[in-house]
Amino acid sequence: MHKYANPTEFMRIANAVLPWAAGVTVICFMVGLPLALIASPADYQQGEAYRIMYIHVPSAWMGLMVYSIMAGGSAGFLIWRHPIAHLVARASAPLGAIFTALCLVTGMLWGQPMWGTFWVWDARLTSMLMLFFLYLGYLALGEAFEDPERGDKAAAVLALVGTVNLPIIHFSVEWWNTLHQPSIFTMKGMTISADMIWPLFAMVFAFMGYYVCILVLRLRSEILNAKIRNARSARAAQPMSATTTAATQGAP
Amino acid sequence: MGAEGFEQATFSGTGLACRRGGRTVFADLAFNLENGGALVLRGANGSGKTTLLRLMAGLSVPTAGQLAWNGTDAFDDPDAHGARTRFVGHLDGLKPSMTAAENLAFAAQLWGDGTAARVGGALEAFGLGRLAELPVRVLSAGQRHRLALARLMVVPAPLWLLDEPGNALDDDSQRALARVIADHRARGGMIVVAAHGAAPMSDGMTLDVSSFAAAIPPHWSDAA
Amino acid sequence: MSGFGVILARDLKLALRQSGDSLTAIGFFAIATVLFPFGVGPESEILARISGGVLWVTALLASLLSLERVFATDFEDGTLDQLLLSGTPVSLIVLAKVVAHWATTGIPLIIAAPILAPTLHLPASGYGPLLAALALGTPTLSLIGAVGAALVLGARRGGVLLSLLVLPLYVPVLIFGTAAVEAGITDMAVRPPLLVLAGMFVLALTMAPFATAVALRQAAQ
Amino acid sequence: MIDHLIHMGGYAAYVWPAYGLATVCIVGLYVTTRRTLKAREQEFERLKRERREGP
Repeated sequence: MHKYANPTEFMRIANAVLPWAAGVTVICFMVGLPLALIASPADYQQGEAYRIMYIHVPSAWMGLMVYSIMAGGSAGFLIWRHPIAHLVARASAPLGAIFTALCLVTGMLWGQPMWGTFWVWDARLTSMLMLFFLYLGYLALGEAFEDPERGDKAAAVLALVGTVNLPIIHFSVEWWNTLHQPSIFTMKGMTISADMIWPLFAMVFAFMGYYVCILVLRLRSEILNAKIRNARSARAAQPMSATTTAATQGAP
Repeated sequence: MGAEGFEQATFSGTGLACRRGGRTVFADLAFNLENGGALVLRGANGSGKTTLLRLMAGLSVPTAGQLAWNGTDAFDDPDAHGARTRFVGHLDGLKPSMTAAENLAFAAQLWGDGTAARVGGALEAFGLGRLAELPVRVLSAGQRHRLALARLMVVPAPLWLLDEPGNALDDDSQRALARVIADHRARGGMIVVAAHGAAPMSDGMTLDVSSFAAAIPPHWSDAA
Repeated sequence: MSGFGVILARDLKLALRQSGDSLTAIGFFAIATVLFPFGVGPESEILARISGGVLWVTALLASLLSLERVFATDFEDGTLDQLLLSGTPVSLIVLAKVVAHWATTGIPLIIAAPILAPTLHLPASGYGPLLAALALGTPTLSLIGAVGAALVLGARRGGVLLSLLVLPLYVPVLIFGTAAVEAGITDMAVRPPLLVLAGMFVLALTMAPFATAVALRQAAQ
Repeated sequence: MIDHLIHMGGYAAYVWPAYGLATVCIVGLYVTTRRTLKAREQEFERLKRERREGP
C-alpha cells in the first residue's frame, strides 16, 4: 500500500499544508475584499450591483471544483482501493454544497437589480441548481445506512454517476435555454474588464485557500469519528467471556 | 442422483481478512478443502461465520488475502465462482407467490439445463413431494428452509456453503440433510457449514473463526 | 435459455401474478395528469400549451414510483444472493430486471399516454411525437432509475432518497422528451430531439447496467 | 467615501446581503467544523482513557 494510504502519513502532509493555506486565505481576503468592494470601478451598465460577481463567480467555480475533487476521491476509493480517498470526498461534500448554494443565492441577489426577477432560468445558473441537487443526493445517500462503510461506497458510486451526467445535464439545459429564452437574459452579457480580473483572482484564491483549510479540519474530524465508531463497535463485539472476566477482576 | 463426480479441485483461502459493520471481523484466516472435504465453522455470535461464508461464496470481497479455486484467484472471475457455488443463508431466497416446484424449476433453468426430473427428486429427498404445488407463502418456516436445502440438489455444483442449516429442521429433515451431504461428498463435492450445535456430518474439519480475531492487523480507524 | 431470459421470464410471470404494480403506475399517471386542469384551469389554450410537459412529468414520476421495488423484493427475500451466484454476469441480471420494469411500467405508460392526452387538449400533431418520445425515453428512465434503486438498497427511507438521487438525472430526458412533443405541435422538426433521446438511450443502455451491477454487489456484501 | 460604500450606488440592498451571506457561510462553517472537531477529540480522549483503565 503506497505511503499516503494510512492517514497518519496523509494527515502529516495535510497538517503541514494547513498554515500555508490559512495564510493564503487571509492574505487573499484582505487583498480581495477592499478591491472588490471599493477599488475596482463601477460597471457602466449595472453600477455597483456587479460587485456581487466577486462572490458569485468564485463560489460557482468552487462548487464545480469541489465536485470534481469528490469524483476523483470516489474513483480513487472504488477503482484503486485507496482506503481513505473517500474521506476527502465525504469531507468536501458539505463544502461544495454550501459553495453551490452561495452561488445560487448570490445569483438571485444579482438577478433582481439586473433583470428585475430573483430567479432567471439562465443556462449556467440552472446547471448550478442541478449540481446542488446532486450534492444533496450525495450527502443524503452517504448518511442513509447503518453500516458507515456501505454509505461511503454507495455515495462514491453516486459521485461517479453524477460526474458522467453533469455534462449531459449542462448540454440539455443549455439547449433548452436557447429554445425557450430570448438571449438578453443570459449572463453572457457581462464583459469582464481588465481591472476586474485582480479582485476576482484574489477572491477565487481566497475561496480555494479556505476550502483547503476546512478540508484539513474536516478530514481530522472524519478520521477521529471513524476511530470513535471503531472503538465503540469493538467493545460491543467483545465475546461475552472477555467482558465478564474483566468486570469480575474490577478496575486494576 | 447422477453418477457423475466432480473434477479434481482444491478450494483454499490464505491470509483472508474481512470487514463488517465498520470493523475487521477476522484476519489472516486460512483453510484448505479437497474433493469430498467438509469444513465446520465454529465461533461465537458476531465472530464472522456468516461473513466468512459470504466471502467464500464471492458475495463479499476480502480486504486482504486470497481465495483460490485450483490455485487461481476466485475473484478474477466472480461469475464462474458463483456458478460452482450453492449458498443457503439465513434468507431462503424463495418467491412467496410461486409454488415450491416453480421455485426449484426456476433454479434448475437458471443454473443448469432445467430438466424437471431433478426437481421432483430434490423435493422427495426432503419430504416436500406433496407440497410441490403449494405457493411458498403458505409453507411454514421449517418447510421453506427444507425447500431452500432441496434447491442444492436441483443442479449439481462442487461447492456447498450452508449457514446454520440445522436450526429450523426436525429430526427427519436433519437425517435427510446428512444423507444428502454424504452423497454430495461421495461424488467429490465440498461443503462448508457454519453450525452451533451438532454439525450435519461427523468427520468434518473444524475451524474456529473467533480464534482469528486476535490476528487482526491495526486498521487506520483503530483507537491506538 | 440464457440467464437473462430465465430471469426476465420469471419477473414477467411474477408481474402478471401481482399485476398491481403496473396498475398503480397507470393509476398514478392518470390521476396526476388529471389534477393539472384543476390547478391550471380547463381553458384549452393553456392546457394544450403545457400538455407535452405535463404528460412527460407525470409519466416520469409514475415510472419512478415503481422503481424502488425493482431490486428491493429480491434483496429482502434473499433471491438476490441466488441470482448473484448463478454464473450470469450481474449486468445481464440488471438488464433483465430493467426490461421487466420497463415492460410492467414503461409500456403501460406508453399505452395510457394517448388515452389521457385529450384531457389536456393535446393537439393532434403532438400524438405521434409523444409516442415516439415515450418509447425512446421510458427505457432510459428505467435504466437510470435502476442505478438509484440499487444504490438505496438497505437504506433508511429508500423511496424518498431514490427520488432525490434519480430526478436530477431525469432532467435531460424530460427536456428532450417534451421538446419532441413541442416540435410536433409547432410543426418544427421532430427528428432532432428524438435523435438526442435515442442517443441518451444508447448511453444509458451501455453504462447504467454496469453502475447498477457495482451497486448491487455492494448491497450484497 | 464611507456613505458611498454604504449606499453602493443604490444597490446596497443586494450587494451587502450577498457579502453578508458569504461571511455567514464562511464563518459559520469554520465554527461548526471547529466545534465538531473539538467535541470528537474530547470523546476520543475519553474513550482512550476508559480503555486504558478497563471498563
